[in-house]
Amino acid sequence: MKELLSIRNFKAYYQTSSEEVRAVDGISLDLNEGEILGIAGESGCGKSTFSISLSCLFPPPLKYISGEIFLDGIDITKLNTQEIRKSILGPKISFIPQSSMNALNPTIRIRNFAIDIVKQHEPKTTRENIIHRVIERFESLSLPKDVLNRYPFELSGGMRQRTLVILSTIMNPEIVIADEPTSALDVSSQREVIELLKIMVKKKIMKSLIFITHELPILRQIADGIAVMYAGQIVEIGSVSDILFNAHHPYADVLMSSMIVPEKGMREKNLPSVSGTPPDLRHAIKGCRFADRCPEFKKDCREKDIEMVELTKGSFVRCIHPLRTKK
Amino acid sequence: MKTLRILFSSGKVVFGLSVFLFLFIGSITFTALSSKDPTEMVGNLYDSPSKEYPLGTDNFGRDVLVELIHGIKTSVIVGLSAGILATLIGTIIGTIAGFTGKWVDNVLNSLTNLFLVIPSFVILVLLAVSLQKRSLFLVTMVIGITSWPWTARAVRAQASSLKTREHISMAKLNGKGNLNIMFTEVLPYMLSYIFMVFVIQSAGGILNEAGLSMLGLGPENTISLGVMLSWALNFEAVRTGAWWAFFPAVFSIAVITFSLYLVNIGMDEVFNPRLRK
Amino acid sequence: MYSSSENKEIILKARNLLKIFGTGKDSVIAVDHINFDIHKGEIVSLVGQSGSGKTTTAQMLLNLIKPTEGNIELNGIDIRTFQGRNRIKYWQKVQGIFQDPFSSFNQFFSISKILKDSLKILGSNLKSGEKDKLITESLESVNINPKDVLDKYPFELSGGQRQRIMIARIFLIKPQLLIADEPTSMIDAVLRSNILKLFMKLREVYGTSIIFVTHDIGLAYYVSDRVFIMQHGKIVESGDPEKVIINPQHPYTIKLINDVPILHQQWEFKLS
Amino acid sequence: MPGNPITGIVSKMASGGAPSDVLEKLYNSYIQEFGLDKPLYIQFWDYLVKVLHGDLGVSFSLYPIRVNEILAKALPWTIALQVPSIIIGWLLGNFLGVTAAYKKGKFDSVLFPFSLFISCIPYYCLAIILLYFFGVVLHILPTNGGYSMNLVPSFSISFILDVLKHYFLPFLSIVLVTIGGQAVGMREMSIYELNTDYVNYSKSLGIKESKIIRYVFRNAMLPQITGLALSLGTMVGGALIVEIVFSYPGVGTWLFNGIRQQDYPLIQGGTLLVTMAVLTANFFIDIIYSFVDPRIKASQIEE
Amino acid sequence: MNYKNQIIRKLFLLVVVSTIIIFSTFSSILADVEDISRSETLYFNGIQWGPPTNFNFLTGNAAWPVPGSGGMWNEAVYETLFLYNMITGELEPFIGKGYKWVDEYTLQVELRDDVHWQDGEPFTADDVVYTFDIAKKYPLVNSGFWLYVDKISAIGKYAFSIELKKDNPNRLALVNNLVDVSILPKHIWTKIEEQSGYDIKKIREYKNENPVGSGPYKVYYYSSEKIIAQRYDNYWGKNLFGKLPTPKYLVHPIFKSNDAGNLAFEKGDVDVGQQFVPQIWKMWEKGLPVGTWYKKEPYYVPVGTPCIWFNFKRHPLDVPEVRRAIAYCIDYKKIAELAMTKYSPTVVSSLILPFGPEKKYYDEETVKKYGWEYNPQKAIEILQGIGAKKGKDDVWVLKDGTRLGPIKVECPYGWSDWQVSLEIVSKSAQKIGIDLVTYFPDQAVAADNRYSGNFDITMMTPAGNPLPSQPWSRFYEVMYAKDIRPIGELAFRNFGRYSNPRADELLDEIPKLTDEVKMKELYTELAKIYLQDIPAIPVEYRPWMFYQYNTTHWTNFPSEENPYAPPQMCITGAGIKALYEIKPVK
Repeated sequence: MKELLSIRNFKAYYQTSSEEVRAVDGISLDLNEGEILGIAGESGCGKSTFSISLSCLFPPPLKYISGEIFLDGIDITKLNTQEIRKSILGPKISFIPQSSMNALNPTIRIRNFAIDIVKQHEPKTTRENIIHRVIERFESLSLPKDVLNRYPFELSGGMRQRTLVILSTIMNPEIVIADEPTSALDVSSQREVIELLKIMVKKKIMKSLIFITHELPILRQIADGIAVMYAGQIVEIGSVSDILFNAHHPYADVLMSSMIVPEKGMREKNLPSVSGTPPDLRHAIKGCRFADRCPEFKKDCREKDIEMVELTKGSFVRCIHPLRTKK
Repeated sequence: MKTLRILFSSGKVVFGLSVFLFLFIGSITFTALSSKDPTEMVGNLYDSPSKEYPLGTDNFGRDVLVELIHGIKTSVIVGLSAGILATLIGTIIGTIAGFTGKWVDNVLNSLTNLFLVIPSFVILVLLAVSLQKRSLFLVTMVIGITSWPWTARAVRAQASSLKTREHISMAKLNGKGNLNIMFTEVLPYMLSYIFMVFVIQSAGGILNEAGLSMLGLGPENTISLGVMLSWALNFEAVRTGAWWAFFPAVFSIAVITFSLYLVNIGMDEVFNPRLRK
Repeated sequence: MYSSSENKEIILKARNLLKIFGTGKDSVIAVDHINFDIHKGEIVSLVGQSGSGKTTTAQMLLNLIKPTEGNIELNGIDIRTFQGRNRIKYWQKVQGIFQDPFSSFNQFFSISKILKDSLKILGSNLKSGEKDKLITESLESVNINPKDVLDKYPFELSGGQRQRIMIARIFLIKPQLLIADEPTSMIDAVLRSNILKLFMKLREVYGTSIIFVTHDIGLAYYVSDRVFIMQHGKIVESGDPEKVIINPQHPYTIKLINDVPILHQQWEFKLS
Repeated sequence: MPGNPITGIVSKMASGGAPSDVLEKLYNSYIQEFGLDKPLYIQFWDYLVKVLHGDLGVSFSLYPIRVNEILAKALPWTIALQVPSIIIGWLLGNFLGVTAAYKKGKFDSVLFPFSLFISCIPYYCLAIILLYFFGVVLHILPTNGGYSMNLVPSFSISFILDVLKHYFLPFLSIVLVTIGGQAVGMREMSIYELNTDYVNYSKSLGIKESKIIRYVFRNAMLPQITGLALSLGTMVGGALIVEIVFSYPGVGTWLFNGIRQQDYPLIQGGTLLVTMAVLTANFFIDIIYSFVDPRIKASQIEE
Repeated sequence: MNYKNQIIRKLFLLVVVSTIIIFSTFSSILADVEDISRSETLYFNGIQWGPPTNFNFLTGNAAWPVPGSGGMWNEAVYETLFLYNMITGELEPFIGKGYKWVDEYTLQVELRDDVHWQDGEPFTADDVVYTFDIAKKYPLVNSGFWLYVDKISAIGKYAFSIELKKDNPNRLALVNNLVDVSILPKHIWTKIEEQSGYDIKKIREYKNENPVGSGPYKVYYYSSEKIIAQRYDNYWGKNLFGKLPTPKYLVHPIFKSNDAGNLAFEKGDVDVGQQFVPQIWKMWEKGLPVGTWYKKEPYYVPVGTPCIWFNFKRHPLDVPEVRRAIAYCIDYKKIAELAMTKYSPTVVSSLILPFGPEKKYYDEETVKKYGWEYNPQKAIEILQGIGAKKGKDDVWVLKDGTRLGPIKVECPYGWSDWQVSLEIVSKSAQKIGIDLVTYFPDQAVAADNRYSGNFDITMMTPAGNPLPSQPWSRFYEVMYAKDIRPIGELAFRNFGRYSNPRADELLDEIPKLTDEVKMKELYTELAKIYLQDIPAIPVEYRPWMFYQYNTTHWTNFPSEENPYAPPQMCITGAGIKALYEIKPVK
């Protein structure tokens, strides 16, 4: 498998004149062609900031601090805005935002927006060609092509979100980053979007997908691997089954066990209880960021910063007392 | 306290407020302490600025500088009072309309829109024309009464969005009455907003007073910036090149309203983070 | 651990509830002739996707909006008698908790003021000392140290704390029926169990009946004695969660359950 | 209404030295003629009936000219002055506003306070200053009237050029203030729009800035159109006073004359006309809006 | 199609449609007369304010150049019988060749026989008789004629006689009619009367857009921006003056404000004007070719004297000493300098002007003995003299406890020079402890207050026109009390409801006199009563017209140094002679 994306110790902070929030604080991960990586985490863990950072545009007050993002071997953090817009965003990296209602310009027809996107990267292509291409894309994914003639507000929530998926991938990007693309949808639409994404990866319309959500059951359905984020850092990366049923990091474990799904046996399950809140990212934290709340807390957890450790191949954890390792 | 601190973190607010307060308090202090009578005719028609009269004299041979200071005071007081009145009426109507909803809202909202669309200038003129006597108080009232629709509209939007907030339901579940809810659950949330509206309304009041006075419908026997302008026009200051008779008043009007707008915009940036840079 | 509710007394009856918003062409039927009973001490979930009418139902049950048609009876008394001044009497018995633990608070009031305001619903006979005692007790019931929060303002607390204080408010009022509209949907998953446990405690200690209004089928399954599945303003299926959620009968419910992502089974996709 | 308009008319004649006894006779005959001897409610009813028939009555100060006639002559000047200047000022202001919001930096930090300051100067004040500089100090532009007094209106080049020369200053005053006010509002709207999801999404698809500005411009423009409809009354009011400063032969100047001479039919007629004009303009703006905003258009088609 | 193009297309459409609307509305105001040449045209300002409403002399507010606007008669279209010269006070022959008193009650006027109307019809005594007769039939501005006239009758074609009423033979007022009544063509107006059904209301509605008079000009074009009169080249006056007036056109642009008119005058766009120009000397100091009658102060010829009038029905203004104290405390010099920008000599306490034609009736002794001047100390003494004391707030309180103030001094808002005058009056009085406060209501309110007696002190010019009947008219307006309506009802003179039987007698007697010596005697007695009773105080002098000229395009305007015609705006009374003597610059 070819490695598409490689992120090394990436940091991006929110900086205002009065304070600094370490929203993304040293993230490293790799993504291979054909892989769907899920990023799980709860509110405030930095997962959305991370996804925004991947565009390398850093809208203020977000600011790039350090680290590298290698895309096809090129460190895109070193490129300037023009280059990123011209050659990276769209054809290489593309985004699917959460709220489809607001993500589309309300006063422009889907067709025209699609044309604007393609024209941006292929100025010479004629409108007819672009429309033709987009129609083909819709048909190949069994979606109604008359969507093209509509305004965003004329579409249902589910259809709009699927349209967004298509628009984001018109340029056949290498990596698609989807930030909570389904959380505003009802379960049936959610399933349709996930199905669509899965098909598109399979059809190689996009080479790989990063799917960000706070709901692990969804990642179960779509992802190959999962990275769990907590307080601006990834605390564990592993395969879906590892993370879900065999997590090593106590937070990943608690998060997994807190999931409530309508499954037989669920009613008998005892939910773990964790108190407290994630640390304030405005201040420097020494040692493990979950230490305060960790049921497995040991004294040395707070002594020094914890690094990611590779437990087995492809399985990393940021914990010095990982669970389920000795047995 | 905390809000105030945040407020003063905005350069616009601090600057605008300082300029405004400097002019307002300055003019009040001066008029209170100085025995200089602004209506005293110290010179002749349009004497040019001199050492003694830095802004020359006006058509009555009065010291323009002294008049200007009195004019600023009057105009600001008219503006603030009209602003308070307009804000009060608008807030009451807007809150009731927005919070109550249903037919009350329909009625009040159509009323507001009607008043908005009919040029308030027209109502202002008609009201001012039909007054037997135009005291400062009455003119202020008229200005206040004609400028509430903007407030009502703005407040209504706020109130009706607040209406669906859960703490309102919570307050109901606590057995609070509607009036109580309006005062304790709705109004406090709009205070900063209402204050901003008030600032704008005050600026509008100053402009309206000037406009009315220009038409000769301003307060009688009073010196305000608008009245000074009106005199300057009446007595051909523009033609005769007596710039000191109109420019200081024009400039003061602009500076006062500018400072108020700055405060408003600064507050907006503070309270609406999307505008923050 | 869940007691059967079949033979317990009925505290709330909803009959033929209909709610239409708007008039004429623009009118929308939000709740379409629904019927149900709530028994003492039971936990019921009202499950539906957005627009199913579940929140409107909750609002009617809370006596915050009036049904267009139909009737609600609390302990056999028509809800229409609880109007005007008598509304308080209804709210002594039926209380609510909402989704957003931040906007449920008046941010200009301190926690102690908020809780004291809530006490007013019980009548004005309480002395100041009694009030403080009740408040302290209720905060302790939700595992909060009163000293930590009483003088604070809502924005100084975390989301979890805020929702607990909302529950403390219920401990204070001790209603017969609690209607909780998506009470955990804005709470982090790892904190959710704490909140849920408090609801259980409420039922155990005071016998409070609870209606969960939620779109989260997993949650409904986990906590409820009975579930009602709502679609387009109608209850399409109801009953024991094991029956309704694990073995749904109605086509809508079947599809719905089928589309919920679960952990131990992966969807099959037609990956052509 | 204070004062008795007839005393105004008669006292004007009194300054001609007519004996008082005659004035009294005149006074009585005018009172009868204007129907002022009738009870107030009958006067009002008569006025209403007349207005509904499109008759605004006879001017007091310009007796026996009908108010309709006065306003019909004034209206073209006012429309010709206000419609283009408000539209142009509005367009330019919006354009500047969106540019300032997008460019930020120096452009914004200079332009924004400047347009804010300009928008704080009431129309008529700006008019006075322009009049002073261009007309009195520099002597390069005419200072009053709609055209030179040695010309008679005709379709000649010289007349049209002359009209344009007189048109320029009042036009400029209105345009400048409108630009200022609109730029401030549009900047805020645009900043809001620039933070919306669709802008971020478009950016994340690599769409270039100029295109995004166009999206933002169009979307921020929509509330500005509604805003225009709402603030039109205020704008027109201000612009009417500009006419007075330049003695422009439009409705504002007539209204001013009416006010000065307590000419109630003229005041009522003028204000009624302005109100109707603003309402009509509002109606047109509504129609235009429904064309421009697809959301409204769609909902209309559905019905 | 791209949405951007859609917007642009729609906006373009909008602009096109509005342009069409605007231009089509404009075309309605375009006229089909030729532009006129500057060198043949004389421009006026200050007479016609507001757009022309009619050219019907009978409405009383006919537009320039028909008499009626601003209270000014003129000779451009309709003509008067004689030309009054305000400098000499003489009646110069015109249509009327001469007049003589046949007996005490009968005046005979002889007319020229070569006068014709602009439609070619001859002018006869019948026209004159007709003109006065209709003032009997209908309430017109000149209906006052019939208060003292019994009968007017033609004597042949070119003479007529007027018989005064035996009980009110007012010779002075009668002579006024010879100079300020424009004669109308009977053959035209009888038709108009007939068409209007002899209803004055209908007659007044007749606009008379093409007035036919006997004068040298005809109305050529008018709009709300200007009125143009064109010379009538077959004018009878060729015989009298030996030539036609020099300007082919007279134009009166209608300025929307004083400012605009003065600016036009300053630039030379207006040749002769009568607007109030503050500090006009600055214009020639700037090097502009501008002139007034006098080269030095007061620049203009004073004719009237604006007064402040006391309300005799209001305490404490009914106390003569209070009125006298006020009279003493006013700084008249300051008024002349500041309010009138030196266009007025410092006023003398007299209703008889100490200059001009009426100087012959002025008795300096009387004024010195009974009059007043600016002397605040004296004012204080007068108040002390009646036992008034100063209150805590430094305002006088009379013995009966009446505080001297607040007393309102009022004039209409916007009558700017008067407002300044009153500001000075009030300031002057306040300085010595009389609390006079200014009050400037709108014109209609002020007028209403004035006529109905609802004021403390009001300002008005008594009989401000130059007329043969001065100063009788001035006294009459201020002091005549017979038939004056009580407070609350309207009185168009003697606003303060002053009353003195002896004054009434004198005012009845003076106009009957033929003996100048006797007349001066009675005037002196009247002046003494006036100075003792003080019903009104003159505060300044005012010219009838602020006659000023700009010689950029025309020269040889009459002035003190070149007084071939009086400063009467080139078209009024004897002023018309200027039209024949001015010369175009090119």
